[in-house]
Amino acid sequence: MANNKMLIGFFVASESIFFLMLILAYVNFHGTITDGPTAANSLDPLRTGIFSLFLLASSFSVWLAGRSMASKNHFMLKIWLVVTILLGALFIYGQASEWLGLIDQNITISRNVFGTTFFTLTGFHGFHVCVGLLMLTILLGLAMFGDFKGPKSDGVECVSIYWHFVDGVWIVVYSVIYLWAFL
Amino acid sequence: MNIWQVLSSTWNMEPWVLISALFLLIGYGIATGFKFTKLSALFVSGIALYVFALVSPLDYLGRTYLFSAHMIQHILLLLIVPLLLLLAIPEKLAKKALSVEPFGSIMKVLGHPLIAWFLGVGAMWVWHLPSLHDMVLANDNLYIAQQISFVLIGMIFWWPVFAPVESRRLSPLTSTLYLSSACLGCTILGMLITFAGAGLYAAYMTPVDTMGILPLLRGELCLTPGVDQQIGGLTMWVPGCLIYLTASMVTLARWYSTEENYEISTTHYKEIKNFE
Amino acid sequence: MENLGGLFNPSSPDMEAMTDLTYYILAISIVILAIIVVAVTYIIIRYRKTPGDKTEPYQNFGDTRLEIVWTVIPIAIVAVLFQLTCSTMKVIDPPIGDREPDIVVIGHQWWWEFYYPDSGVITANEMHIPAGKKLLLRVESIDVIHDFWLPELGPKIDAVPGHTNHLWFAAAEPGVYLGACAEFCGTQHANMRIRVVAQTQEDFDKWQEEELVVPKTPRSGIAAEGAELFQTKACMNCHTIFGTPAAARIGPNLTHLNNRQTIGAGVLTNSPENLAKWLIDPQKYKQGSLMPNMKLSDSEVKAIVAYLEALK
Amino acid sequence: MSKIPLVPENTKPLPALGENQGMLSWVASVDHKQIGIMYLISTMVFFVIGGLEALVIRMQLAKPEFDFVSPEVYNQMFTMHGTTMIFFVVMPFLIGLGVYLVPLMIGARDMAFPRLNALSFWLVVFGGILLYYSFLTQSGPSEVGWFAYAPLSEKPFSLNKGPTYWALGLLATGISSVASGLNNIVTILTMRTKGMTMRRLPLFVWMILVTSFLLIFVIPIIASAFAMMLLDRLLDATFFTPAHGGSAILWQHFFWGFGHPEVYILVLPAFGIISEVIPVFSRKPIYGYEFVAGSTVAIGLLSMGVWAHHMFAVGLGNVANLYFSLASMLIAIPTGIKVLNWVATMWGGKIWFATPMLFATAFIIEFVLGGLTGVAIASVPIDWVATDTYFIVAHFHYVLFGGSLFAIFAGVYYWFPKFTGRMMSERLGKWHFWLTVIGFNMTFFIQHFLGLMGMPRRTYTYHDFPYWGSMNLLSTIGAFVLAISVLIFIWNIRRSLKHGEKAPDNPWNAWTLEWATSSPPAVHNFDLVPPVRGRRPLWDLEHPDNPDEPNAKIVL
Repeated sequence: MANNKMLIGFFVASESIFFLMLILAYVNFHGTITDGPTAANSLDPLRTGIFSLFLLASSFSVWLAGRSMASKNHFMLKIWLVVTILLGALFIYGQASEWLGLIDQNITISRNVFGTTFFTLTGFHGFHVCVGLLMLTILLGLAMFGDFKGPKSDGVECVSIYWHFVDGVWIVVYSVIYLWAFL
Repeated sequence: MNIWQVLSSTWNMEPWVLISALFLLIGYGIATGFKFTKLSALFVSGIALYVFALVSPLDYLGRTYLFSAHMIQHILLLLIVPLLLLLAIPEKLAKKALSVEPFGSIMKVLGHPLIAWFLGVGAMWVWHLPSLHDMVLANDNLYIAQQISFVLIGMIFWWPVFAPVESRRLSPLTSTLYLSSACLGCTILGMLITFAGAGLYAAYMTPVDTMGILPLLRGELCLTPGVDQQIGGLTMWVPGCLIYLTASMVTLARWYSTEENYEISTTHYKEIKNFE
Repeated sequence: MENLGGLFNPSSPDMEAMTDLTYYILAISIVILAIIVVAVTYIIIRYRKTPGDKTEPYQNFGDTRLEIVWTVIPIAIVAVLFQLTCSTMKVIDPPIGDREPDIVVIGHQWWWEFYYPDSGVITANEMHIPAGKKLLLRVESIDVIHDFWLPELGPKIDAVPGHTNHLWFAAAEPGVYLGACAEFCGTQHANMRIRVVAQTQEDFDKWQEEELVVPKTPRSGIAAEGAELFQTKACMNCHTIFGTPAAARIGPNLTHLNNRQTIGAGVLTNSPENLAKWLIDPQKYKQGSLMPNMKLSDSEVKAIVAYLEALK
Repeated sequence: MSKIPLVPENTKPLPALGENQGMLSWVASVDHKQIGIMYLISTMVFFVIGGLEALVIRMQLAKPEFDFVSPEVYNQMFTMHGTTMIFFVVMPFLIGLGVYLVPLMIGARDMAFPRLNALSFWLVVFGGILLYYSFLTQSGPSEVGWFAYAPLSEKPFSLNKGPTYWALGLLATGISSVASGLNNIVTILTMRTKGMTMRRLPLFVWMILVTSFLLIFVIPIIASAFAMMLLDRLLDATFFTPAHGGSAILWQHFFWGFGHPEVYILVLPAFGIISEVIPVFSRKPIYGYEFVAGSTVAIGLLSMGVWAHHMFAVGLGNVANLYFSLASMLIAIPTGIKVLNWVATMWGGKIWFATPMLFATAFIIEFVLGGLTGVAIASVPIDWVATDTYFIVAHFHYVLFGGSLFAIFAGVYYWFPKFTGRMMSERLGKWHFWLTVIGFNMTFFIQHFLGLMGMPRRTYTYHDFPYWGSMNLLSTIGAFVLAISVLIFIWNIRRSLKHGEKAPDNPWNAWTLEWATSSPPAVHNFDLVPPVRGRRPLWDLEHPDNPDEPNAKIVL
């Protein structure tokens, strides 16, 4: 059925408007901060950049998982799913430690508009990554029970569309928050 | 000086514009055998707009005084001129050209919707980064590069939707998505420029008033930097967006007209009637 | 016929332009509405189904030419409306340039503060202006969004915290004009009224001088008790009285309260009796107002009223 | 028997379709018809609640300086009235009607995602409960208006929990709306029966499709704004608090970026109802089908670029104001096309003025009036006169009551026989109609003048200026007439459910597919989907000699 993929396609389109608004809020306040923490003086683009690479790589691995399923290679499907989950989890670990570091410096959501917009934007993105991880884990579980015979499965394809989307959003978020600050 | 004097004295016959236009016209003529058709009319009007955008007061004012003039020029060069030029390419010619390597594979890469989209929307965003824009205004060579890049990138952007060869086009529904998301990209930039405080682009705040027309612009025409920037932002936002939307109406109409037609034969029809 | 007020009584050149525009556009609208109503009425009478008629009417699917006609006509109407809009805008909202405002209007929950930068006058809820002069107001807010609006004198403009607005403002003739906050601003949005007193230039100058007088604090009698209470009963935490330590700007400046016609942004008319009632229980007359019930005894109220009355 | 596979294949049996499970069959149902009915019932409940709130408002304003309720209660009433009517009455009603009718009209077995459909419905209920739960909290529900302008809706100006519940409730319904939008789009694009091409879709389905696109692209705007508002209120974030570097205007941009398209979400499906009712009762096909459908798309697109006409008084600058003014006026053009096409459909017909048609005819007049005042206030100077006054209240009630609600009444009378298998009483229906028309115009027409005379909105009291008291009293009396008409309507539904005349399958002799099945439809919708070879399949069946598309090509 093409229905499921169409649903996830429009869902992702709808979600992208949601993120767009959060990004617009960030951009709107970018130039207005007069004192307190800003992206330029409190973030480490290199460290986050490295963790971002994990997320980018996970997009690749989930694509490979789809390919394995298409060629009915169930073993590799499971392997690539595990790899994807691990890479996503690493990214979340990176983000969590970044948040903790900032909170240690008393940079919180209520500190100023940078804190507000930064934590909201990255927080909602992180939440989406976590949801994606949950779905990938379910897929892995189903794969363990041999639910995906291949060569096609809406489940795997839909989750990977979602995962690519989450990844794409991060590219924009990273560019807007980290790269823009250091241009 | 009044407004008419300003408009008549700021034409700026830059040789590179005229030479490139002539070159393109002759090239097109040779390729199509100098026959006057609907397509060649499109091409000539495209070139005419190209020349107009670059030699008319739009160019002069946009480079020195008015962000809004720059934006009109920008929309012409990025969205309208390339579309006209692209539509003017005959299908046969395009097929022939695409079979020539490496041109064919280059277009395959550049014409990939993702790449074309990012180039098209990226050109709009990147060239309007305040620091870059101010730099362009100060440097003539960079300025020429910018204008040429607009036209080229514009053609690449329109390629997936209006490529002369149908097999290179996206399906109608995907093109609609392609165009409306690009529209969104341009809308957001327009919105940001419109609602940002005046003085986003420092060069237009205090232009070097060589012509002595600043009092006219600021006073009589009320084009203060804030208003000027708002008009510029709205130009990108509204007419810019309308171009994308009109194009996506075209793609929607394509979809609507190619839609599958299930019909039921008249004989069956009577059968059912009897059954009822 | 009695005066209806608002749009029906334009009292400034700007408002006249806006009224004309409104009448034009409403007239066009009424004509369009009438065409539709007549058409529908005609249809109801003419094309009603006759009982017993089982036949179907002629099946008409549309006509592209007609569609084009009724697309083009509205476009033309919209063009006219927009042209009218633009020309009116040019009249009523010319660019400010670098002109300094004549009056600064500051919205508070739920009263208005007016500050005259040239003279330094600060007053509340009652704005005096010289008639026949085009003034520039700067409109600000201290807390939430309010909206400064005199229905007979011109456009309304929001008072937005963190964002400054300007408004051209005039009254053609001397007189008292009533207005109100137009943007919902909380519990007592309804009682956030404005009185504009337009005066001749001489009267206005005289008023300004009076407002600038620093009154003497009464030294004896009940009024002196009131002065004492004003400083000790926490009144001074919110209000200003020139010539005393009270200089807070949370509530209205009370130095020349006597000159004003109302109390509580239009809740009560200003008289010693009403002032006493107000002091005893402001929440009774303006529930939710930021002026608390100070639990004053009757004699304390009397003393404070006497004090405020004595400030001249 | 015909050999053509006329029933859309039912690949998987759906759960909980057992017929005699009592209440459980409703709670657990994933059948689009049951869910649709539940939508309609729940909106009726909210309609009564919202109506009572309106009566409290009108009572308080019946005379100058009245103290029927306290200012807090008044402010809570108008906040809840607006929120309820928009998010829990008109929107879910139209969505619910779509849920019931879209699969039937396109000849499908069910929605594309039946469980998602059920989720959508229960989320609306959940959202409503969250919203109304705030009545039980210490300081009552939100009192900051349905627009909840920051910073009034923020700490420290609203310390009560009302706005928090308000935002949470609306967030839940927002998610529900996105889900049903997605469900509708996929259903309409992929589940059409053979022959039901996009150019043959019933106009109601077209309108639902465009509305669904608006839903999925516009609701996320307000969802993110609600998220930011909740973060502000719960975690002391500073999005909309100017005192801490936030922006009060940003909220307005977000709110109206959603809020204006929302108006079209509320009115486009109503246009769809009217576009179904008018042709059937005029006995003619819709005039200019392509133009009615195309203008819907145009309205949908334009609606997303006009929001700041709600903000002319905010001070965005004249260039921006004029742009939004022009864009807003442009919407009049596709809307006008629609109205004229409806009138042209009636022209030359043989019109049967049954109750649905009465409401549809009144709709045209009331809606045109609301639309015209809308064009007037799109002009910036007129907006500066009228905004935040009773003129606006009158304007949008003409659009949302005179428009959407009249269409909803028309739709209920029209489809009630299909839903229940019983006809509604025509006699009570006519009473309902005339009382509604009288009450409605009495309540709201006078408010145009009140607004122009200078009466601001959202004020719990007003001075006794000349005529204000009597005009407001007239308006209040009108509101009570309306209340009586609603009582008659509810009584009519109740009575007709039990004692109504048994309805045939196609009582109005209509032409779309939902009338081809039994009344009420079987659980599986159709035994036999009639062939679709034109826009009016049942007309084609009845008039084989005069089909709509005589040249339809022979395939198959």
